[in-house]
Amino acid sequence: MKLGFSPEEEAFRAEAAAWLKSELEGAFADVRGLTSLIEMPERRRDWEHRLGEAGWSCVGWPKAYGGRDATLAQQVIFAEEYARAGAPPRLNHIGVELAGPTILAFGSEEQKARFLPAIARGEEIWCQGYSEPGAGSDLANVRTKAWREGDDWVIEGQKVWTSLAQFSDWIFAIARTEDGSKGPKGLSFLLVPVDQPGVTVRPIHQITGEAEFNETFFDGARTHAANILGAPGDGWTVAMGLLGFERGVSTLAQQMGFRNELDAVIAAARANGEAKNPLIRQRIAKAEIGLKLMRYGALRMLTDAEGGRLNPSALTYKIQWATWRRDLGELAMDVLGQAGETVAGHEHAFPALPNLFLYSRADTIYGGTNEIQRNIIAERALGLPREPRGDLK
Amino acid sequence: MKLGFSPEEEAFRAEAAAWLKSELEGAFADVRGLTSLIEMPERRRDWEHRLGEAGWSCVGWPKAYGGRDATLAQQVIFAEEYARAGAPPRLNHIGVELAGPTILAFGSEEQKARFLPAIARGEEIWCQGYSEPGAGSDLANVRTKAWREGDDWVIEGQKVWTSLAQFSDWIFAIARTEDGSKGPKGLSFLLVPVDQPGVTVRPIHQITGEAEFNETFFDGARTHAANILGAPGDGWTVAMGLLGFERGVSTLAQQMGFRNELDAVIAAARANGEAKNPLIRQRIAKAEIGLKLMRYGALRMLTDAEGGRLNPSALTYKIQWATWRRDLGELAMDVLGQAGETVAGHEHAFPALPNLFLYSRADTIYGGTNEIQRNIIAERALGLPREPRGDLK
Amino acid sequence: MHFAFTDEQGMIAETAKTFFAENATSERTRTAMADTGVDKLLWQTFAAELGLAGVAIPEVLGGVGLGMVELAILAEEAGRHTAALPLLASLALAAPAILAGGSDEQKAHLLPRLASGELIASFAAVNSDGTPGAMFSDGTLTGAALHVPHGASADLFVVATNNGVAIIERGAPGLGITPLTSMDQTRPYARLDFGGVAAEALANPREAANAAFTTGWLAIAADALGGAQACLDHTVAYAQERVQFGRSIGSFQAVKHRLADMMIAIEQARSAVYWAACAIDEESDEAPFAVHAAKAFACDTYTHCAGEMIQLHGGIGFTWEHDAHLYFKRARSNASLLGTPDWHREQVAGLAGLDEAA
Amino acid sequence: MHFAFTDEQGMIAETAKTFFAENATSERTRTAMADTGVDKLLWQTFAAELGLAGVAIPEVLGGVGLGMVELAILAEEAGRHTAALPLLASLALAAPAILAGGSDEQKAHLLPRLASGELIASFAAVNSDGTPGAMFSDGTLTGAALHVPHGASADLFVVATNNGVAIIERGAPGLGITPLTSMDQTRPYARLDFGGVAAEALANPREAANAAFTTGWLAIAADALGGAQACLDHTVAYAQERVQFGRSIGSFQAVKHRLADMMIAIEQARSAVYWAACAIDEESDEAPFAVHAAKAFACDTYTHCAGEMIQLHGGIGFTWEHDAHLYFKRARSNASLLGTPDWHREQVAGLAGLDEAA
Repeated sequence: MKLGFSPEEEAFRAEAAAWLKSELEGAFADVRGLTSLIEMPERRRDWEHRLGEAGWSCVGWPKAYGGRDATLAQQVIFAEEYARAGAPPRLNHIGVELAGPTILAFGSEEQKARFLPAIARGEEIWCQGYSEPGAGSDLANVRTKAWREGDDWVIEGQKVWTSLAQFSDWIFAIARTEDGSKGPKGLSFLLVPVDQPGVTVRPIHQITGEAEFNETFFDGARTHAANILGAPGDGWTVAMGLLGFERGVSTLAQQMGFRNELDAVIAAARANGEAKNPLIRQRIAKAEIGLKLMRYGALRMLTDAEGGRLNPSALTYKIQWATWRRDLGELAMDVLGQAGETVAGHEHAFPALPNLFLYSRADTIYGGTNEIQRNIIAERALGLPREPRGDLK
Repeated sequence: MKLGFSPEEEAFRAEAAAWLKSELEGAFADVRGLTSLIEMPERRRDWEHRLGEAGWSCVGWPKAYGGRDATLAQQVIFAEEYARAGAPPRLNHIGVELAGPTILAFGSEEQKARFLPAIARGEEIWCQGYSEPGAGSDLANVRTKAWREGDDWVIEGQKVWTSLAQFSDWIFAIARTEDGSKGPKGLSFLLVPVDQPGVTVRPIHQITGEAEFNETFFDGARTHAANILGAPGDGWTVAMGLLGFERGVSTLAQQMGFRNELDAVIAAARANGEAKNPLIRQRIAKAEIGLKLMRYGALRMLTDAEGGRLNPSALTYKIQWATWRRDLGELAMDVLGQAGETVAGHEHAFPALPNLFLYSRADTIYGGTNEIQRNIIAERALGLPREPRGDLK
Repeated sequence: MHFAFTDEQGMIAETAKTFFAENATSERTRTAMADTGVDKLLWQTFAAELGLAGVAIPEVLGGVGLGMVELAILAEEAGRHTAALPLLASLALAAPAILAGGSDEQKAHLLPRLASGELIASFAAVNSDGTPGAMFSDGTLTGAALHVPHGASADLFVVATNNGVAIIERGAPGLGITPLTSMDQTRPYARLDFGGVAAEALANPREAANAAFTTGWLAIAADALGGAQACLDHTVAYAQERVQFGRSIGSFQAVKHRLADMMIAIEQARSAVYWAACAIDEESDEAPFAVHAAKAFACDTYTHCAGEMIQLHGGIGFTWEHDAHLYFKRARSNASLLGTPDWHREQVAGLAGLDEAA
Repeated sequence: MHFAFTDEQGMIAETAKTFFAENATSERTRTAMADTGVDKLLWQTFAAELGLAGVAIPEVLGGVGLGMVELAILAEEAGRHTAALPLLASLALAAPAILAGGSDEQKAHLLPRLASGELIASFAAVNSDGTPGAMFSDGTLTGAALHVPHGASADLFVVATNNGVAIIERGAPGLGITPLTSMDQTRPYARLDFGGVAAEALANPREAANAAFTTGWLAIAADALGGAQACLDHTVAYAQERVQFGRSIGSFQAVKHRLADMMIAIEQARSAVYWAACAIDEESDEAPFAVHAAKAFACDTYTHCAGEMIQLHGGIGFTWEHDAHLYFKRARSNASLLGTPDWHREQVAGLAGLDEAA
């Protein structure tokens, strides 16, 4: 066991830090410290380009597809430095962290060559079409349909919670391609261009007042027959593989964002004297500990993954961070007191911490609710009996 | 709505308080302040006699059976004064609070005349035979069998968690009297004398080191054919009725015991300075509030019951007090610190508060675990679907 | 001892239940939220037609002459629908302050107009809630009050400072009123700036402040009780109807148990609220303990239940269109307004004798 | 960066796992509990035959020369079986104190005998844990230490006072040792009374105390991790086998979810313990934070899991015959020994900069 980094790795850190600093104090100073996922989309698209140009967009990918073949330690280091530098959330995080790795794992050579470099260069932004109105946590209950017409797949149906679809060029969607199939069978994993008449994106207003999520309607939408990952009917396998990628190195970048949020809570507590309140101190200490344990949990998981072992504790990561962040939102409001509940400015535009309080309620829901996560842990990691499926529609 | 008592009721209070004081500062000074359920059984049997003699044993019962026809308010008042005076836990609490009310509700006139006065006079102590080794929370899964032979019922089987059986004269037991019956059908509610060759009581040592609970073995045990409550096969109905009696006025007496325990925690905190610890203060405040809310919850429930209405919140009472007391045990240890974990005396004889910490782990298990209580609340009060029964043995 | 509604109280509860269910609809609440946070028609009906704004004001002063139990019943039912009414500000804070601390003239002048709904009043406790504070001296009020509930809609303000309790009217020279965008838009805050406002003193400032706090805490607790019960009711209904994995989600034991936990807490909150209401009405020694307990426990229960409501509704509960966030945000503002649950528990700790010598 | 066992560490873990599973049986633990709280045969095998008592003592001093990761591995596996061994007292408290703070002579004299198991040592931190305290002055120790783990079995004591760190042997004139009936009989406490005992000072008291606390906190955390994991493992096995209502209780979703919550906490505790072990070994700046975090988090996890073990076993888990109470009681003693979780979190709060100016 070893937690430190080698001198070579520290040299890599210095290189990454220097590049990030020069960009974020230079041409991209305007997006430094941005935390919103939806503000300044154009400038963040520029930032995706710049990262791609300099080879920092997808450091763990093969060089052939625009990555830099970074080792696990280097990926960890880059994630740390990226956040430390105050670089903005990746506009294309779904492309970089979900679509890309899935294409890398399941795509043909042609698909890799077609899609990966475009992601790495920041040219094509992606979003994800999984959930449907009737099937929030129940991925097997997909009703969106697709069928072949000539050289195209034609798609009909509706997806929901398609985060960032309003900025995206491509959506990957699970659709039922086998008529009359049920559950996980007969599904396919399609890659679909967003900018076409058959695709409509309609924002969903959240309890924050903002609209990061969307409903996406497929109404005779088309994509070329080649844009399917795996064979027709393999959609479930590909989708389940993708769920694994949600727990990659990107978790570390995410944690650095959490670090900034916790720092803001601490700063607020110091400013208004709540830092002296023993009850608040305990809760801040718990948040500090929880954040560190997420970090070291991720490093354990990544070390094992590099050695080809799946650490079953990886199954606990989603519920950990979601619950941690929801608790942080509550803590933030308790630190701010009534001041956190009002703002003198324009409607619904709450500052970062009150917004976190509201937004974080979604963290324990999307990407598999806490309840689904506990089922998964109990059934897959602990070997307990599966919940029986019912036969209600 | 009115929480206060009338002048007549206050006069009743004065009478009860005076009698209790004279006895507990006089002939029964040695059992005053006793908290253990199993210490000094002979003296506590004397105390049962004395209560009966003076008409204070079962104040809510009809005078004809040894009670004093007390109103609800009077019962509340007596329960409060009983505990305030430091009177000991009732050795016959199962007789007074469970067996008696069940016989009153389901017994024939002959049975009432035979059994109730003997309970009220403190002459016959009762215990309860419900749980079995294979059927902890699953009352319908009873395997103890009984059948008629001549004028007797003959009983074969085993009960577990028979609290106070070692001091008891009678046990009420659920047995399967219909061969081949399953679940709640074919059960009968039998009243069985303990002192006979066919009944063996074996103590179960608890995590406290004490043995309050027992296993009770029926090996050709006999009781007269008349000693059945309801008809053969009605056992489930009678047993379910009995569960309702667990939430009567006796809850108020129980709460006064809790009051004494919480006072002991507060005294310990004041003595060792933990009363100044803001974290401990919050927890003590929560305990104080929880205790008051149990009291007023019980008064709401009793008022409704007096008016012939079942308040569905009555279903929440068991889990409330059990969880409250378990939390109090943890709080007690956190207040005492390491001092609570050692004792200079003889083995396992921990003082009241550390003993509470250990003993209270049983509160959330016996009489229906917290999990069973939540099922009951969800299904009966909220109308949610029942848990499906499986077909494993 | 009779811890259940009297027949008259039962009728008031039924009336209030029906009234709010029919009128305090989500649609009307949302219209008010987008405006001033007051559903004016609802307020008009509540105060003028039903005469309920004077529930705890004596009949000789134009009210109904009932007590805290009846006030709690109204607040509970309003809370059940997150009604956009100045019930807390006007009925439960300003009116009791004037009733307890005003001179006969002040009472006669103001209370009938509060009871009729002609005037809306609000209340600001300055200094005690961590605001920059205000001074009331020589009939002049200076300083600021940062979070005045329904402050932008009020015609009259009762301002409690360390030096006394003052009454000022909306148009008073030197009074600045800044509406604030508030997380809970059903009870928005305003900031008041007192630039040397000439103000009238209440005769008994201590009585006035005590009455305002006591009644306000109770009303918030009752609002929280009604809100929490609504969260449970809506979530039970959804759990019975929503199907996932071929089953109603209410058939999943983990969901059932969490709904049971909500009910357990709510039933305790109900005991707390009506215990506190009775204790105030009966002038019991337990009243201060009971009111602190009710405010702390009911607000925690509401916070818990509103969070569970969002969680157990899944994605739909996170949308603006669904009402879950109205409850969630009102639960937050109930908890932080006039003392957090932690603060109220700290008061209970003191009352429980923790500061006495060993 | 490689946050997984090396091959050598994996082998140590396997050895320890097998050793404790085969030898630290419930039966032997209970025999030791009824006696002194030390399974002497187990200790003999552990120390003399396997040589593991010297895990973190340098080879030149008779030890194995490994570090905190390896010590944590042993403590975790011992904790998994609530082994009745003076592992904490001797290996994780006394030995590190002497190693860090002793003179060369003291180290050469004592550490080989601790490593071989010839001597059992214990450690008492006086004054810092709220005991009446002790004074060490002019080579003489007076006062008392109230809760010395495995104190009645120890041959040697390291006593840390505000005035220095002293070593005293069991037979020293003036030393009173009172065995105490302890809730956790696998690690019973003794009271030490120092009636003017002549004692030898350790050369570097501050280093000695720091090393003892740091290693002791880590070892308790690792013991808690192993214990919590055992609670989960036993409860999962029971949930799969126990049938109620015609179903294995592990098929009830509420049970499943609570077992999942145990695993979530345990995996975090595992990260905490080995992060802390590495941080100490690598002399990272994070080490103090990590050790406080590990002690607080792992002990809370153990408390939680041991409580759930009893609850989910139902009545049988409440009996003396079942092992659940061994875990439950050791969880309690782990939590309160050398600083409660609240105290350790308060240290974390300080390290997180809460006391810095705004």
